[in-house]
Amino acid sequence: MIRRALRARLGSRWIGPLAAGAVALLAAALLAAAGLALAGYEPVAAGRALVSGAFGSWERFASITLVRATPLILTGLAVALAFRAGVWNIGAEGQLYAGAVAAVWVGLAFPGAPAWLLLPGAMAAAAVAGGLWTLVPVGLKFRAGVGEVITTILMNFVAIHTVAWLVHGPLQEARGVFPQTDPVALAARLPRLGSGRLHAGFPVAVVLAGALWWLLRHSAWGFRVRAVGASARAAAVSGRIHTGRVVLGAFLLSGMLAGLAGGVEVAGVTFALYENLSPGYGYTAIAVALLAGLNPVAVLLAAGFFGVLQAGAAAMQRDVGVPAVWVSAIEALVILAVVAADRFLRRGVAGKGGG
Amino acid sequence: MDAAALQAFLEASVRLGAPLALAALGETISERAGVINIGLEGSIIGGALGGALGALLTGSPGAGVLAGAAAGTAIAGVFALFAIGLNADQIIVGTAATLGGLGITGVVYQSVFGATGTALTLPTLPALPLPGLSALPAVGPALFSQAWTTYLAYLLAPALWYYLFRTRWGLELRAVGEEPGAADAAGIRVRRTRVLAVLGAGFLAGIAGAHLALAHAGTFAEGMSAGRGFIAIAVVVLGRWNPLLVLLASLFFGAASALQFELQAVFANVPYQLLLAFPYLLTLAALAGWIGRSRAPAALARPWPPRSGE
Amino acid sequence: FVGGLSVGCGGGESGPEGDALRVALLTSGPVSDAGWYAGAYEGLLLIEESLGAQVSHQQTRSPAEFDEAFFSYGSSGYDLVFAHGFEYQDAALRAGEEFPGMTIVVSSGGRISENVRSLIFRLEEGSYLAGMMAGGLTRSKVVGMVGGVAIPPAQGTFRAFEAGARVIDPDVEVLEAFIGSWDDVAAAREAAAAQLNRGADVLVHNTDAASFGVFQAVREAHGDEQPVWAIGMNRDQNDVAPDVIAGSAAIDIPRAFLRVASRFIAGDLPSGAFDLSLDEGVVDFIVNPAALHRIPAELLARIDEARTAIREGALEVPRIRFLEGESGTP
Amino acid sequence: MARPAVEMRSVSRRFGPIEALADASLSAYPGEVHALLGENGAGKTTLMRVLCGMLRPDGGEVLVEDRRLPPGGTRAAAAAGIGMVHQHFTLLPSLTVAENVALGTREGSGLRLALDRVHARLAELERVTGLPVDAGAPVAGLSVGAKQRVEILKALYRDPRVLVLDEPTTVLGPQEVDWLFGVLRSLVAGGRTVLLIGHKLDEILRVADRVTVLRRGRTVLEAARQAVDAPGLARAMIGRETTPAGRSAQAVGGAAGERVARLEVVGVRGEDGRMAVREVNLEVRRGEIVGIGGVEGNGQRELALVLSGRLRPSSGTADCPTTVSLIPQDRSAGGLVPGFDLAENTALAFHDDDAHRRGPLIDWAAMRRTAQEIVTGFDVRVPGWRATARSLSGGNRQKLLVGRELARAPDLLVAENPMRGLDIAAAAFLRDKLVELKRGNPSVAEVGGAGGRPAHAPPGIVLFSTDLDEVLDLADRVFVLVRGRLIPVPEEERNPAGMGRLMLGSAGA
Ligand SMILES: Nc1ncnc2c1ncn2[C@@H]1O[C@H](COP(=O)(O)OP(=O)(O)OP(=O)(O)O)[C@@H](O)[C@H]1O
Ligand SMILES: Nc1ncnc2c1ncn2[C@@H]1O[C@H](COP(=O)(O)OP(=O)(O)OP(=O)(O)O)[C@@H](O)[C@H]1O
Ligand SMILES: [Mg+2]
Ligand SMILES: [Mg+2]
Repeated sequence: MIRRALRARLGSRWIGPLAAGAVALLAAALLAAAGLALAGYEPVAAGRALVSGAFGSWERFASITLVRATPLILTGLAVALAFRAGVWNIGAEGQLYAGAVAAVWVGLAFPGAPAWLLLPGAMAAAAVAGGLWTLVPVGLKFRAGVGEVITTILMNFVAIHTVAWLVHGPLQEARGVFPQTDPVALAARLPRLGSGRLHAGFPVAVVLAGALWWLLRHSAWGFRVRAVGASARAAAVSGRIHTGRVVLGAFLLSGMLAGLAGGVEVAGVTFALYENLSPGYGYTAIAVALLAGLNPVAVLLAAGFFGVLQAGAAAMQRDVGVPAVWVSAIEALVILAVVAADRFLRRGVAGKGGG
Repeated sequence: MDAAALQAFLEASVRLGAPLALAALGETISERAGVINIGLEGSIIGGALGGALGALLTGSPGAGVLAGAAAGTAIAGVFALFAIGLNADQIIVGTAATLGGLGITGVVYQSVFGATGTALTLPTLPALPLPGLSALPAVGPALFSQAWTTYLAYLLAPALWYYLFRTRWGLELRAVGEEPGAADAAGIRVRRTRVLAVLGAGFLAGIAGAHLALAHAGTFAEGMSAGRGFIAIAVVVLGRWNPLLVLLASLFFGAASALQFELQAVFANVPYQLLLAFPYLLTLAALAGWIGRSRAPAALARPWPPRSGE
Repeated sequence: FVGGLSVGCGGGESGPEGDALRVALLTSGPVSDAGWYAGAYEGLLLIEESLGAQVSHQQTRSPAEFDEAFFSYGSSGYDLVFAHGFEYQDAALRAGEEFPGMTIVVSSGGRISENVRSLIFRLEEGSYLAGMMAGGLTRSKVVGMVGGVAIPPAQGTFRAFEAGARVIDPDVEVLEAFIGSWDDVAAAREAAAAQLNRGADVLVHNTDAASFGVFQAVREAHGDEQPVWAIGMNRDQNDVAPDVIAGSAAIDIPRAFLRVASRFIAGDLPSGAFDLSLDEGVVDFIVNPAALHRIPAELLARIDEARTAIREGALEVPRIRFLEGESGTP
Repeated sequence: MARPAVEMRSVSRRFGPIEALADASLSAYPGEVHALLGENGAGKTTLMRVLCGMLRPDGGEVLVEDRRLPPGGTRAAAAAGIGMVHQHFTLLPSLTVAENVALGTREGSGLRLALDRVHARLAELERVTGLPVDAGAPVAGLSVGAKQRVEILKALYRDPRVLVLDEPTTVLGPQEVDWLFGVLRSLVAGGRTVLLIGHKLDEILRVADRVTVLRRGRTVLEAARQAVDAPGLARAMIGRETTPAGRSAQAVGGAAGERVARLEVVGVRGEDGRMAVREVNLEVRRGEIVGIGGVEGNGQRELALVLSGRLRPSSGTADCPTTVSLIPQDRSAGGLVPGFDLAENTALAFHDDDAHRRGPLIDWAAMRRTAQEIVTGFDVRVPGWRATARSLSGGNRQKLLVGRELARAPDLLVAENPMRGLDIAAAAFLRDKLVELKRGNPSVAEVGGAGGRPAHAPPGIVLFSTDLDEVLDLADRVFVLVRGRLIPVPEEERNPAGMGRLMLGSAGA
């Protein structure tokens, strides 16, 4: 009793969990270091490469880490929005591809158009295409009662193979040789910010994250989305919410955000459409969104975390020669450590037990 | 299609469907207990490498299957530790398990066989024709002249069905997946049930991986699971969390994939990329025509005990 | 925080010898594939060993990482970057402009510039000979080809293979399938099984790790009365399945890389594109010694004849030209 | 007296800042029905959840037959012979009744689930207790009352030494309550112990041998039945003198106004696909209370949903006003979102109301004000302003929900058992509110802020209740709902016996 009161006064409710969280991260670092050392790599150098690869200089941070984070922010927002509405959209990957196709198509089809028209046009097309790609899951959900988890997974595979066909067929570069499209018109590319590779897609993603956060929190629409996600039954019984409409809207908008991610990726980074355009952004996005607790602003941090991890891991390959397979294993370890730390913290703060 | 072609097509369907079935049956149990393990892919690839190494070391593919099962279980164990032990989010931990499984198997493979890998030829699981049954026309050789791991899938489906719907343990497991609170109130050990279900799923996913390496490919290659873990999760939904239907759904997906290869041979001028999309489109069409709604276990992906304040 | 860490960055000062040649390799698949990427990595190690170069490798996972990798190597002062696949070509052109001091060699690249070169392996020549072998071995008069992704270099080897088979037997039917992946073993196995089932009795592949699936299918279909053959590609795969492989159309990638690096040091790396072919010994068709006794001597003789003809330029093997500006390209 | 079967000694338990139990003690003896009483939020449920191992107490100890129970384990509690019927359901909707009953028992201890044994024993229980159950039916399709019967059977099935029932009677009809009390008496006659929670004092006092009263987490009274009476208990619970419950104003009578809702030959299909409501004709006018009595599961849910415009009828026509308040039957999935805080739960009803928004944005300040008005107006005991609905006690959830729905200033109010789970004071308060509301008293309509409607236009009220006394006390016009048919109760039958006859008569028809 007394100890309890004392501890509460000293605020040590934070200290225990913080320590546990730190221990989790430290354990992961030690484990990774031990593994690397065993395999004959320099663990300290690897750690340094990891950090400097992500943060080494402002230019590096902007050109690599933030560029990597951008599609994860947009797809992370897509997933967060859908999950908030109780829509299990696992299909951000496919929707991203749909968006990329549309953006590239616009960027190629109107070479003479001015930038103020072409770029927004391409981005809008990307968003619309991403939204349209959800229509099959939406239709099956509403008409046949098929859950979206399976349909969106299947549509991802369909998207990937369709893109493969497009770059071998209708959208193939004019020479008809390689499986890729021609680069899009300059007017369809996102402007660069500063001297590095950072493009305007990043601030757009940040603004969208803020906007989505604000809308979810303050707008009637956002409230309806949250209510339907938290309890569709209670929302319906309140008599003020059309759950079907809310679900439909959130699904489409989620698809649009993911589509925009694809558009931004081609307009800001690759400039052409390729097979394997996405290294699984749409799947990583699920982890991003959940790590962020489905909070759009926290999605920025979670996406940044993955951006840092991947940028740093690539540097570990280049500078220390740690093979890519190690990199995946270490990424997994870091994710687990962060999750564990997060659990310790929350558990501690919420108070033990709790029914 | 003539008889020989039909038979070959059926054989391919079963070959492609069997590993899916093994993994999906395990996932069915796990999901029925309320745990979605998208780290299944990690257990499959772990099983493939475990199977390969086990078979190489002992020279016996049977021992390889056991080693594969152990590897799959180990990866599922890490998942269980975080997702159930620490109550962390199942999807995030599953993502890490997939990433980690692919990474660790690569690390082990490269430590054993060198950075540039090796052309591995493994002792394979022989086909065991079942006397009598394998002589049936067309379906006989396809269904009943396979490696024993395939028969394991056949046997598991009804066994798991019986377990789920006819035994006390199965009832308790379903209760844990539907209403962990109610299950707890009834004195059922929710976490223990979930951990066991996840480990069982990892065990079967490991066998699925070992089957890929030892009964299907005769080799190990990095990333050879090629997304089958995710397909298996979709197959569980297609099979409505019912082991018998899950087996059928796996074979259905196997058949759709096998048909795709036949179609490439027949329609040489249809772009092959579109044919590759065919199994997925066919599955979507099947779902559209699949009458009636199916419902996931109510507590799927919900941690227990519920996190307060979230 | 960011500033404090920048010391470790870039690897710019981490090079022990400031003037050592710095060579990097980019692959878009794992170098443990015992195939296309492994060959490149071996080449990189050979360069390190023979030329004392400082080397680095990165496996990229998506087009977005291409620019980033070039950017990283360019900004840390690498001299020579092998980008092992056509997919790098656009990013290479961009990086070439940004880092004029860096030379980029794109394997099978289709575009070139001042400091972006294309290294073209004329695997078609080996594949043509492999096709002859297939045409001579087939009894069913059906041969099959299992590809990963239909990219021009892969399609080129298939066209040459077809031509080679028809030289021996004009009536040979040729089947073709792609699995959409370079390393899905199971898919390759089923694609091969489907072709065997349609009567093919000699199969060639152009995949990577997935080739084991083709060999496995062939091995299972193989019978002593009804022999079924496989043909290896990209590397000498003869000892992977000695019982069923007739031979391999192979590229000696390490040797090619070493040659490029040596000429780069010597300063006489040809501008634009350069082919490495049968003539340089970089590409060849290697008959499997273990199968030699089962192959008709007269077939072997015809293959040798053709090899000489190709070397001497008397025989031109069909190929797909993918270099921009090259005659005969679209 | 013999040694107690259950002894709880100064148990304490906090939820964050809330001290749910401060110093709660309780002794219950073999052979007695022991009533546990207290206001909403007093800690009754928490104390019982500690007893059956679902909650770990912060302090104090629990003894069962003189043996200390290890804290926080449902299995140990069950092994010690404690069974509980929870305030909310703990049934699995997708399972059948028999499977639910078998869950967690050692029935068919081997591999096979001996469902036939369960069926047999259920049939036996059915015979002994006189309670019909369909052992093979899936629970999802059962009415709330039937679910409660299953919960009770499930507890009885385990043959507990100590049976805890947390407000079991709220969803039972009068005959079922009599039946339940009969069963409880026969249990204690066999030497068992029953712990019973409830808010209707006269009902509880009918069956209890001893009572314990909790106030704000502390035991304030423990006495034998003979030593207490209802007013004394109420005083102990509240801690001060109270007005006796109910009858503060004559409810029935007054001028009915314009028509606000009309149903014409309405039929509604239930979730199981069968017709739950048949050929119902009904008109509701402003300023009247239409009372609909009947046993749970006769179509109340569906009829309420249709009346309130939440569900389209399968046949016939329904004319409903735009603003309809609904207090649904199914509290556990009905009106509140468990994870939302007070303002958010208020916003479910008001987020698109003009007074609570600025353009497309929600005016959260206004929303919090409304939430505050509801909380003060209905005396909802909340742990804090950010408290989620989940953290409220059962009765306080109900108060929040009722308060919100009344605050909408509706044209029509549809309420299913609105008094359920409310303590005496709250129930009396709500009764008065309903009467005021129908009289068009502005003080009630004000709660919702500017509804945009003249505050004096009273709504029409449709009150569904399983409590016939409640209906008779409040309703201007009375109906019974039997198997989906709405039967008007003529003036001469306006008494419990008459209504009971009507319900039976039509059931036979
Ligand atoms: N899980 C929880 N988290 C936070 N607070 C809780 C929780 N459960 C109960 N409480 C709080 O503890 C107090 C006692 O609740 P309890 O449910 O025991 O009351 P009760 O006597 O059963 O009331 P009722 O008659 O309304 O059912 C209430 O103030 C409630 O808000
Ligand atoms: N009025 C209501 N509206 C919505 N959900 C409710 C309501 N009442 C109960 N619930 C649900 O019941 C579940 C069980 O509540 P909890 O676990 O807090 O038990 P409890 O505190 O014993 O309940 P109670 O307070 O009713 O005694 C909650 O999670 C919530 O979903
Ligand atoms: Mg209670
Ligand atoms: Mg309570």
